[in-house]
Amino acid sequence: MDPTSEQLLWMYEKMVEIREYEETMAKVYLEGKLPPKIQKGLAFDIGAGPVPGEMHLAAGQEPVAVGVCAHLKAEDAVVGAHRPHHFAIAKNVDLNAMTAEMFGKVTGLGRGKGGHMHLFDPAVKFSCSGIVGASAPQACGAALAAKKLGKDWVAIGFFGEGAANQGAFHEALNLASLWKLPVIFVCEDNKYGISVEKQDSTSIESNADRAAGYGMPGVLVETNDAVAVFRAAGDAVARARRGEGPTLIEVKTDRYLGHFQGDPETYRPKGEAQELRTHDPIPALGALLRARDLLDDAGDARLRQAVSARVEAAYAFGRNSPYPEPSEALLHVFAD
Amino acid sequence: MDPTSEQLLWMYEKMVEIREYEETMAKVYLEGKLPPKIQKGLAFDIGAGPVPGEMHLAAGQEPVAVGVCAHLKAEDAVVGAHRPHHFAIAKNVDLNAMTAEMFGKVTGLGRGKGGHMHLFDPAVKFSCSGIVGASAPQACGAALAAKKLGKDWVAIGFFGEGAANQGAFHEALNLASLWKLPVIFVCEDNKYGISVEKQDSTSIESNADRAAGYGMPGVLVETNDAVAVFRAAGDAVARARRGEGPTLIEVKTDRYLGHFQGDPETYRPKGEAQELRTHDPIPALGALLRARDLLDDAGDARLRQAVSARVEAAYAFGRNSPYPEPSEALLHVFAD
Amino acid sequence: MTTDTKVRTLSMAQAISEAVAQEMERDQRVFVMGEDVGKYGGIFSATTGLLDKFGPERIMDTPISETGFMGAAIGAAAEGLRPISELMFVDFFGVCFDQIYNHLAKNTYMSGGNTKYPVVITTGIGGGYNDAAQHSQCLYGIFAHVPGLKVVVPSNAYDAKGLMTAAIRDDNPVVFMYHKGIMGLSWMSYFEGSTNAVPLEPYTIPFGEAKVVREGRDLTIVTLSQMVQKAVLAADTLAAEGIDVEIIDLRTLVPLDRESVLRSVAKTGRLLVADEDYLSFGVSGEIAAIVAEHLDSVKLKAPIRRLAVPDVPIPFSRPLEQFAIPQVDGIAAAVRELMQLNLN
Amino acid sequence: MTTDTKVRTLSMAQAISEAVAQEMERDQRVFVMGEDVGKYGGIFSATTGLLDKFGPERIMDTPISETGFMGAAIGAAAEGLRPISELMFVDFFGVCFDQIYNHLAKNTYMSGGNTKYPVVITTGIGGGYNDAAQHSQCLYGIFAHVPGLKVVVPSNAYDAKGLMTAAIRDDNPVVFMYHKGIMGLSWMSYFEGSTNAVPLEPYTIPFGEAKVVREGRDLTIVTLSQMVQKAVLAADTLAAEGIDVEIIDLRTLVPLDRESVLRSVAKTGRLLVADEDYLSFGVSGEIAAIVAEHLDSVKLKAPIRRLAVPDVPIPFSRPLEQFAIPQVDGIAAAVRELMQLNLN
Ligand SMILES: Cc1ncc(C[n+]2csc(CCOP(=O)(O)OP(=O)(O)O)c2C)c(N)n1
Ligand SMILES: Cc1ncc(C[n+]2csc(CCOP(=O)(O)OP(=O)(O)O)c2C)c(N)n1
Ligand SMILES: [Mg+2]
Ligand SMILES: [Mg+2]
Repeated sequence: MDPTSEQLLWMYEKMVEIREYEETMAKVYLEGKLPPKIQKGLAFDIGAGPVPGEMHLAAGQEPVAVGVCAHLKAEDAVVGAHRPHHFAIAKNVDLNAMTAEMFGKVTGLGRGKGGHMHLFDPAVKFSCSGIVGASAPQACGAALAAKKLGKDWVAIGFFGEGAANQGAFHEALNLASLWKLPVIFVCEDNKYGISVEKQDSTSIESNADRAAGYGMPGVLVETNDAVAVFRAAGDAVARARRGEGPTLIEVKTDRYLGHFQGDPETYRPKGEAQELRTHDPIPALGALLRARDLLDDAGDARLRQAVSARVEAAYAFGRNSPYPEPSEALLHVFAD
Repeated sequence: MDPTSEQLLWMYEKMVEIREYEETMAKVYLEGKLPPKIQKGLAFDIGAGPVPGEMHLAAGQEPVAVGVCAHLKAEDAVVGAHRPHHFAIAKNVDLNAMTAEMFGKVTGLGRGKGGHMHLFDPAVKFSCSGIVGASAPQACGAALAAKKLGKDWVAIGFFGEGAANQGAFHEALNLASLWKLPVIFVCEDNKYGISVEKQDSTSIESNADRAAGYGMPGVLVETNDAVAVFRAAGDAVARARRGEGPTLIEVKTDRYLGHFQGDPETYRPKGEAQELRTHDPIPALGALLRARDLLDDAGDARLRQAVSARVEAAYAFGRNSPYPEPSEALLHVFAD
Repeated sequence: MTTDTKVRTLSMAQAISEAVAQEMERDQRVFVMGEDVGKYGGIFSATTGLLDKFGPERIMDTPISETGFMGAAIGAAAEGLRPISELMFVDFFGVCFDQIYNHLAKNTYMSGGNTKYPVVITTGIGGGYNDAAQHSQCLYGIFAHVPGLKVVVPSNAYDAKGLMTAAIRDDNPVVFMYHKGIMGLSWMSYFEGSTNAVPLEPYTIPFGEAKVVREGRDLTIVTLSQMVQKAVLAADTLAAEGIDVEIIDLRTLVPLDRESVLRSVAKTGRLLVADEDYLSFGVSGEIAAIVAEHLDSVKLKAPIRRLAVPDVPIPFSRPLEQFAIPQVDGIAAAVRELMQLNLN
Repeated sequence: MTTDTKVRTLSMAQAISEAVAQEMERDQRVFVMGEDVGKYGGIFSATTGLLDKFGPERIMDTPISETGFMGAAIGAAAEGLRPISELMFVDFFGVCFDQIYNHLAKNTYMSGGNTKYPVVITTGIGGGYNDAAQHSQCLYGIFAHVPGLKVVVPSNAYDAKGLMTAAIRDDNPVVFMYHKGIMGLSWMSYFEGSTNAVPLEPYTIPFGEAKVVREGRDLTIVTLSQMVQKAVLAADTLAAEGIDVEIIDLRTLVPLDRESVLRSVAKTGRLLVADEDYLSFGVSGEIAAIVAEHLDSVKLKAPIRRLAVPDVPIPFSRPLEQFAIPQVDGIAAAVRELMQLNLN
């Protein structure tokens, strides 16, 4: 299935938005974390500044998110992992509330309780988790619900190639195939699980080859390209909606940044990230759009302006929103 | 690799021993558990009698244990599951101490603390666990030690087809293949995990087909036959000893009895177990031995007599040994 | 829903499966998942008869994939369904606790109250029938320790039905822990006090209300689950000796009825906690601590005493297991000893 | 082994990796497994420099398969090796606890003492840097509750080295829990009291011996891990106000030095437990209970008080997290309040 012009444009715009959003957050993330203002002897202070805590960015991995989410409706559930922004944005999570959450503000998706690894937007059925591998079983549950409710909804479980060695992956794939659940497992192979290269964590080249062990189709997308992901995901989503069961997709993608912001990346060959950036999928899709006369300089500028406006608005909203009252820490352990 | 005459005879004798041993234990297990001596209203009392608690017997599954263990030395580690007797006996676990353990006696392998699901005999490197799937990672550890110590020892992880859907299976297989560990994973497909048939638990026909997802050979033994298991295991053990890494073997075997003793088996088609018994692998191997002139009636009688003597001695030892002092419950939480 | 008010005697297992059946009839969103919950009817009979009534779409046997199906329960609950998910023995929590305590228990909080997960986890607890170290634990202290789970530990059929009905109707994760030795199974000896009169019509028992099982003047035993039945037998013996024991059945650990504990100990001045979980860092410590925090309003006549499994795994052999798990005689002996102690 | 007695100042991370390196030199059977322990040197620097020294055969990066490699540690230990196995954050215990608590912790017991498992599990604990609900927990109470694991929770570099050396030499499973906020990392603010003088030569600190970090007359704070450093700061403030606080650093939870707690509280008559774990059913309850069991020998001047995470998941937002996790000011305030209370 090939993307329509609208879908191509949507994917491009979303990728631009994800990249710009994360670059904005990367910048504010550093505020207050660097010498000289921090504790003596520290090079970096993870807990300081307006956006404290860990921060996992997805620069380079945008094609996976948009290629899959281009096929989804609000009713389709997405469960992401610890590196969730690209999925969230592609799933149309409320950008203002998401940003406020990352600033720890009361206007955030979780009233500041969750933070960037724990974004919940039930309106578009998005959730994620900081625990590697946890998404796959939960996506099965959403798919099971769709089936029980007689809907043609699908569920997506996103995770990394590192997570594919977690027991939860195996249990979820078996369950999904056994129960013919409308779920698509999407593995982002960005070659690293923190510092550990795939060849040091995974006994085979591609996780797509593990699908056969569960009696489900396994698809390898070999290029970090939104259109290629779109095609693979389109088949899988259609199959799931037809009630024919799950699919496992692995996408070879690239992580341009460290595992988290502040990662010294001493484990990584010098210049690797620089080289990867020469294959940036965003300009590549832009070029395709131009080649198809779907985009010109003016259109690109307009699109980027619109994106910037959204990102800036979200940033301002997050930054300027109030913090929750400290004693709110005691609320919401249980739903009323 | 074909079994020698000695190996054929050894497998036969061990199978006879396992069957007779378990039949002996099945009988004493019922003592004190049936009306009229038990609490009013009960049909069966699991906690009563000289051998209380759960009791999982392996009648029908003997070929798996002997076909694999025929290749092992004392230095090779075996990690079994909740249904461990056939493995233990094939691994030459001290039968007296094992029996005493099942009676809860101080002379038992674990001084009565372990019981039938938790048999530890370090002299022959045997251990097992009541937790489904737990054996596979532990077998990896034994194999890792062999590798680190520069020995040609192998390790076996035994488990059921039900256990193959546990996350631990997946993690262990990946680790074993990644690190090229001398470990053999042996899955007993007895078609049931308690009451749940394989087709209701497993998304593919044979777990052997899961091996490819880890880059290791997967072997399906389609008949419940000691020689067939011997051949498959022989290749795998030799491969492991040569340092070429792990193998996954699935054996189609039969469970003649309930999941545990006392299982009402209402989930099981009537007459199924009876039918399975018409393919009993013990007389089948006996017939092969006779056809090859390795056994005659007199030899069989001698062999059975020797087996009976061992089983009776173990039974007497277990039954007549003293209980530990109650306060021994406080000992051995930590090694001195 | 029936309005019949006939009162029958049910076992705890029957009471639980009746509550599940009635709620499944009442609410199409409720379904059951777990190992051997279908044809087998639940290893401890908590789902007996339900497959015939509701079919395999609503009573689902699962693979032995606890992480898989506990995670699926979370995902399904997020979509508005109301799964009852069985962890056959609580002892197996270690293969799937991440889904339970890091997700099911925390998602509502991490979403600032914007999501809810009406999941009931049913699970069998307890020893006493020689099932050894991996199949005999209580572990309710761990489930109660991590925030975000309600924890229910009934001691009898009447309470079990009312608490199960409340659990299913609750919009939060509830861990419903039934002790195997009070289920009234046909294959395990049980404490007969747990089989009692249970109304046919559905009813709920609110969480966080302990029950005074027996009123007494001299000493308070705070306890739960099967140990309630043991305490009652011990109290009968002690009554004959002139010692008048009050027994508090906590019924739920989260929420915990601190007031009932304090009220009773303030009255008697003596506290014995009787618990089948491991002694240290668990339930018995918490109960003792609650009293120790209120020594201004609760005047103790004696130091607090705790009976629990003395920080050893549950041993297999009968004499060892009987020694490790507090028994009726041990409770009575501890009470007698405690009656001898006097703080000046 | 060196006999140099030079004393340097090390961070806790440096002290831990030095202890590991020295024991690896001393004993070829010791090796390290875990996620990012190699090239990365451990996310919290507990293994920094070790890959260069010992190579990838002894410093092994693992897949993200905690059940797999914790199970492998058990199997390797049974063969006589001495694995150090890192669980990156203790928060992840839920994906692998079965191997830890049902096997590693119980196998020695279930074998009647016939097997031993010299495994050290290292793991990062604690919050304070806004890593939210799945990366900020302490959870030592759970590890201490289940029998069969020794549990070490150092508060400073000197203790960390001696306790780690003892842990590696111990023939039993030891869970070595280092609080991230006292490791002295270059990327996380930390309590400087945790970086202290550490002898170069190997030494051991025996388990089960609490340390009187500060002697005082008026009130005892029983605490552990990072909270020790917070208590010391609070005590400094309080001293200026004329309140003389004694601080007991438990150092190990299993074995637990009950005597030191009782001795100190008998002296001061007032107890505050300061804990970063969840409040209920955990460490703070156990400490309180120990005192409540000894009210005949320990005369209290005031009820016991506990400060801990108030049974909520750790929230992300800074003001919320600061509220949920006890801080220096909170400790001081609790002490002042407790000094006002008097049991007649
Ligand atoms: C169960 C568990 N183990 C370990 C971690 C720590 N951790 C966080 S992210 C990560 C690497 C994940 O790698 P991958 O799945 O490839 O995702 P990526 O970071 O490359 O997007 C690790 C080990 C965790 N969060 N959960
Ligand atoms: C983790 C875990 N889940 C569930 C159980 C309960 N249980 C014990 S044996 C068993 C069935 C195992 O089936 P299989 O692996 O096929 O072995 P079999 O009993 O057929 O030999 C189950 C579910 C357990 N012991 N451990
Ligand atoms: Mg990755
Ligand atoms: Mg089976």
